[in-house]
Amino acid sequence: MSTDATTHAHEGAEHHSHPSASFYVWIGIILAVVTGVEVAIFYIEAMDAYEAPLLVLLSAAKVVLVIMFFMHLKMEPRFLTWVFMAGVVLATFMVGALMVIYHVLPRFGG
Amino acid sequence: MSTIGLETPVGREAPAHHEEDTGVWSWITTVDHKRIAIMYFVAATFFFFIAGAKALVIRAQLMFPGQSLITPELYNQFFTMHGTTMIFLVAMPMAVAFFNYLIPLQIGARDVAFPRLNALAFWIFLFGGIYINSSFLFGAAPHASWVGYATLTSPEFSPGQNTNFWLIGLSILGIASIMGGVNFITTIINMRAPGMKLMRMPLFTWMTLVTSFLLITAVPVIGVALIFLGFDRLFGTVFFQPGGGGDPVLWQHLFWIFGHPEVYILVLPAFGVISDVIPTFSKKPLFGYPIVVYAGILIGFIGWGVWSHHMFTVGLGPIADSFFVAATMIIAIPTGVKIFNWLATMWGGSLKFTTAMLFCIGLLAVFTVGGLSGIMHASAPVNLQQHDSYFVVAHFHYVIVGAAMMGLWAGLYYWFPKVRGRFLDETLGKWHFWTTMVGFNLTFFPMHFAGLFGMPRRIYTYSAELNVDIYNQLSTVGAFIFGISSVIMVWNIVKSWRSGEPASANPWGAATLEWATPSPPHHYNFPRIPTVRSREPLWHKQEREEVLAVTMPEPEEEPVMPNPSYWPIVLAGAITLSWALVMTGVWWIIALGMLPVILAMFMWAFEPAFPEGHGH
Amino acid sequence: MAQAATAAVDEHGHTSTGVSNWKVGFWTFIASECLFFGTLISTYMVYKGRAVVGPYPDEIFDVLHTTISTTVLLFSSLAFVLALHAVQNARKKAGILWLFFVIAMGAVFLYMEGTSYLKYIDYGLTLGSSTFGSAYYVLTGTHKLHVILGIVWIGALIWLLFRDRIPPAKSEQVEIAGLYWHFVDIIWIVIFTLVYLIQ
Amino acid sequence: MRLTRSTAAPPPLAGGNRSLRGSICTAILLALLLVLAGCGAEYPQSTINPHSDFAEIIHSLYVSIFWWTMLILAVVWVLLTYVVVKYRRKSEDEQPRQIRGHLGLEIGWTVGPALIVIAIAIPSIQAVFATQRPVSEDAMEVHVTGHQFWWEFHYPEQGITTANELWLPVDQPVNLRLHSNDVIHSFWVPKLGGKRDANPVPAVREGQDPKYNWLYFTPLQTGVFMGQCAEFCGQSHALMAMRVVVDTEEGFQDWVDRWFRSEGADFPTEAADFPSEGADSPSQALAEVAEYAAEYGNGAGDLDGSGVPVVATGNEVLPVQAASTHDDDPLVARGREVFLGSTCIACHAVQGTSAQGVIGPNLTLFGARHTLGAGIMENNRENLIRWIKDPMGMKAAVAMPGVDYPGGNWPATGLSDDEVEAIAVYLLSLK
Ligand code: HEA
Ligand code: HEA
Ligand code: HEC
Ligand code: CUA
Ligand SMILES: [Cu+2]
Repeated sequence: MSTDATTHAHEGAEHHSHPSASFYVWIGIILAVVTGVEVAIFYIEAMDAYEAPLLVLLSAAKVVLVIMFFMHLKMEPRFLTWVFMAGVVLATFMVGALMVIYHVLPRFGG
Repeated sequence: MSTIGLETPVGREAPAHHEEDTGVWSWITTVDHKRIAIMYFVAATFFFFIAGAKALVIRAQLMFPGQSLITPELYNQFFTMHGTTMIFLVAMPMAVAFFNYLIPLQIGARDVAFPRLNALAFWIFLFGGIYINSSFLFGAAPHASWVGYATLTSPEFSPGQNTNFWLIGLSILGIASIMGGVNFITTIINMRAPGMKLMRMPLFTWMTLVTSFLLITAVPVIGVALIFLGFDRLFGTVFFQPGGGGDPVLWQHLFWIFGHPEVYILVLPAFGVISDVIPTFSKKPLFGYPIVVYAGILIGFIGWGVWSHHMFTVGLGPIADSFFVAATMIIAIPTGVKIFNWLATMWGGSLKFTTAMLFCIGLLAVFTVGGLSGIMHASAPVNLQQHDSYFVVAHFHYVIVGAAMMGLWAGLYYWFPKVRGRFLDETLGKWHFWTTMVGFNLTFFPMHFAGLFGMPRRIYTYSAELNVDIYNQLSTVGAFIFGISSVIMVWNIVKSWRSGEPASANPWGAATLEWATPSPPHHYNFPRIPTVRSREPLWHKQEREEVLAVTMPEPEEEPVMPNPSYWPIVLAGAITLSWALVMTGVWWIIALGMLPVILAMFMWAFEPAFPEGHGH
Repeated sequence: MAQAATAAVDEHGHTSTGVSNWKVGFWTFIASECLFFGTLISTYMVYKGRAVVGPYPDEIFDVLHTTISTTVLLFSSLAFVLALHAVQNARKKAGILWLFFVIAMGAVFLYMEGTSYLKYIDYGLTLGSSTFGSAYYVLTGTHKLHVILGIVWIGALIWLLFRDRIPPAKSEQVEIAGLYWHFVDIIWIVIFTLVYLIQ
Repeated sequence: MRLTRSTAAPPPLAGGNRSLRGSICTAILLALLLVLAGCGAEYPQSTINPHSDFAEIIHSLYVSIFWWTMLILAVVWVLLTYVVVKYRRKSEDEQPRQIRGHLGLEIGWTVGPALIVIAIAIPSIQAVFATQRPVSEDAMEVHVTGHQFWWEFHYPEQGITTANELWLPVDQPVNLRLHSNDVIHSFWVPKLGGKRDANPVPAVREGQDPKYNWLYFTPLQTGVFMGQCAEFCGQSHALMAMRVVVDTEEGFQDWVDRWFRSEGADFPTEAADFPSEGADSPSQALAEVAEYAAEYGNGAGDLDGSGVPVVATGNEVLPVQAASTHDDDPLVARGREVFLGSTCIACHAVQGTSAQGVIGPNLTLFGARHTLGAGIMENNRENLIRWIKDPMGMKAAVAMPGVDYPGGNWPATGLSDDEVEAIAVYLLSLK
């Protein structure tokens, strides 16, 4: 735990450092475009083989964008990222582990 | 190096110039973390006796083969409620009592981050506990064990309200746990005194932080599982109904994804306690502090990836089994590291065998036994013999009672003088300790044999053919001795509360910040917030003087503390009620039940948290 | 409320991280919510492709319809950031307007999803018809409940803004609600991909 | 008992604190006492007395882990005792050296246990695969169904269905397929190996395989082994035991033969005087039974056409073979008549008779069973009479009607004492 928050250090939590409105609009447009790409991948049959990993990747990218900029986690003290990551990592691990147990292992005969 | 503080400031003789209210109403409306802590402790002890009494009936029933003191149905209700109560209403809230009292004091804060939320969590816990136990009045106590496996809990095999009481009760308690977790994480992250870096925090605070993380991450999982179960029972979903394609084993996954972190929720606070107590009575700082901290974090983290060791007999297949064997066994390493660091702390120290210290030593001795039987369980093939036998019952009582509870009792003897300004009686304390050790080992050691010789758990009677009577008899005798030890403990508390020997501010010569306040502390804890410069602020002469100069004098003007409020208790009542109405399974009644909750939340939001002119 | 508490427990009004308790507490709560939805999603994924009787997902999902509702929800998130931006910069009217947009888009989302529900029920997909039905409705229903709660919350903010109770200095009240709203949006991003797109 | 004795291995003590040493000694004495108490006795359900390949794998693994843990325990206890004895505070103003840590030590007590963990984990994982290895071709398959609160055993190759007593030939690999139609049970016969849960099997779509659990082992010695349901399954979980009879090859074959011979010279399809409660004719009675079976047999784990068996297995009427009634007691004939004429046959089957119920245990060769009521008591006339009169009195929550109360959706049997006795004699004659 080297991420030690000392009392007097206000690690850049001041509000005026936030980006401008047009920046947010750009992020919004990117999000919409990525969504469009996702849906396109869904409809294009040639993509079927890579569909699942690609879609997961793209939606992960969207999630990261929202978290970093809309929720400006990027601008908050590092500690908040740790807290949030704890939840995300464990939840992802759980989903993954259960998927493996239910959908992958049976293919190897348990 | 440092000298250890023996010239400690004396206790507070005269009451603070601000006379505190002591009436019942003042307790009901309190938002003071110290009072809430005391209420947690009292409630948990109360439930301990209720659940312990059930354990005694269980033991009496099992004393001889083929007995029928109670009916099988009642037996099932008793062991179910024994387990449920002990885990959710005794071990967890008792730890939370310690969190509440100590965290603000240890990190140099005046209260927790959200005082009213804190009160709310307490009342929800209390009402939830009363609710789930009230099932006995309706003859409908939960009867499907504390793990509530599907399909035994499906409407078909558990008609009636028994299981509804269980699942609704647990979800109410879950709300309180998550609130507590959020509150303590925020408090610890955000409210430390100047200089109280993470790596200067007392170990107890550290373990509270880890435990709180486990709470906020593990409890939602069982929360959702309970929602599924409730929907299966009340609204006809098929989550765990094999006829509709549902898999009962999924319940087990979800339960244990919560359940295993849960066992570390039980034990980590105790590890925190003894990591604070042992250094004090060894007159030595904790050996390998950062390692002990990391080991605790690691235990919490790895604890997330081992849940299926409760499911080796379920038939997950060899690959999954192997993974969970390895993951589970790895936990032995950080746990062992902790044990060796405690031993090393004592090594070369100057050990004083107060009751608190005796409980720590007892913990080290018996927890190792329980941990090692855990390692045996963790070997999947061996587990196929031991699972659901009394060997497991032996294992988990050795770790829960022998570590989680003993650790908290160590804490009780250690911090009681802070809470009350009086010592617990040491003679009674020693009686408590030794009767506990004898009773505990006599109860649970023979269970290893009963299990090895093939006695399954959760049976209301057993055949004389099994030849395990002698072990059961020893267990029963031990349980009653253990019962006596618990009575001694309560007697000691009651007696010393009234007439214990007065204690000074830092009677044990301890190192951490809570001892820099008078015993008992002001309701605002610290007149001014001290600045901390090391891990043992009270053990370094110069730092001690600085800290005490800030924390001991009566302030000219008292710090402003949050208003008392009755909305927490009202809201908690409304939440419990609205949850209980789910039992009806009628959607509009459930919806109506939400009204008082919304109303109470509204009133809460608009009540000023602080006296006039002090809010923002 | 809690901002005040901060001041009372620490005379300088300082916190160890420099951000308010509210914010730390809320991020902690969000971490907890991750696990909450994680469990719901796990269950949906576990039962994916295992429903014994139809209708099956590919028979009933209308991806285009959901794409539209998803995009609406996405833009509501954008509207929220702009609202916050306005409030922080003391442009109260703009703030209120953007928040109205957020509510409106939330409502459109709910409406569109509601009509889908009715359609699915018509097809014979109910809570109890199969594991797909159970897992689908409870997962998306819980999400919908979050959206409703968010709308109520934002409604209260609008009211407070009207009454001039949220000056820029207190914009954090809006910010926290925003965290909630964006989180609900994130969950939908995940649901959209895992439930609708990967079938 | 070679194993348990070592539990008492006393950590060597070195001088010092009297009260502590005293209590440790007492503890050791106590442990010894327990072990001694253990040595003389016979433990029919012992987990540390293996009689199959499966149980032996587990046992040798257990023994090795046991000694590792004893070693660790000894180290911790010795250190603890040493520290407690050596470093007691002698005077209040002692100032011990303030040592904060030691990297070497930390590495040592991380790596040491890590090595031990590896030493335990590797054989454990090997054993995981050894006990779940692919099934050999000559293995005999038996389908085990757990019911609240009894066991059903169906031999698909032999076409036999029996209950509560599993017969196996010695040295013959056997592969048990386990499942349940109600709640989870767990098949556990400690001397023959580990337990495995009998889960309700989720319904699956056409063409998908339902998932069963398997338990694969070879019994290595003949004998009667005790087992018990190990997963809490409701009110009478404690009374859900069983026996496994491991017989010689010939003994097993003989049992199989007897199963087909046990009854049935006059399968009464034509008999006009077949009485059944509320039924006018035998065919109607049979139809009722069939209907009943269809309705209630489906009840528990109703899996409607999912490809998973919905009723207990083995309900087809098997070919009638030569009659052989092993008892000359005149009561036998009467008992048979009463039995076939009462509600019993709604739930019970006896090979070669009109009794083909599938809700309760198959009673073919019942007289050869050692125990009654799912392994909870000796199978003798007295117990059986009591059982038929008052099953619930002997096992709460049993799904079987008594003489004067209903059970399992069937009315009270209303049998007279004589009739009950006759049935008992008849059932015991089925050997
Ligand atoms: C306080 C609670 C607590 C704690 C701390 C633990 C700790 C551990 N538990 Fe336990 N456990 C329970 C509470 C707890 N458990 C409960 C309540 C149940 C039953 C639930 C139910 O079914 O009702 C249970 C059941 C249970 C099972 C399932 C048994 C079954 O039902 O079949 C298993 C299986 O692996 C297991 C394993 C372990 C392990 C490996 C540890 C480890 O963390 C232990 C680690 C400690 C040590 C190993 C000792 C110290 C270490 C050293 C001195 C270092 C050297 C050691 C080695 C190299 C091995 N536990
Ligand atoms: C914190 C956890 C905790 C604690 C402290 C205990 C404490 C005890 N437990 Fe606990 N136990 C569990 C958690 C715990 N248990 C769990 C989780 C289960 C599994 C449940 C399940 O299978 O679902 C279980 C199961 C369990 C069983 C197995 C039941 C079965 O499988 O059939 C047994 C059997 O002996 C038992 C005994 C005891 C005993 C004798 C104590 C003693 O330590 C208790 C000592 C305390 C007292 C005796 C209190 C003093 C009371 C009096 C003196 C009486 C006076 C009364 C009044 C004034 C009202 N417990
Ligand atoms: C509703 C169905 C039902 C009816 C009717 C019924 N039984 Fe049973 N019977 C059962 C069930 C279920 C069991 C298993 C009980 C248990 O052990 O939990 C059982 C067990 C038995 C056993 C013990 C079998 C064993 O292997 O241990 C005997 C003997 C028996 N029944 C005889 C009878 C007789 C005789 C009658 C008629 C008078 C009868 N039963 C009527 C359901 C029924
Ligand atoms: Cu069947 Cu327990
Ligand atoms: Cu565990």
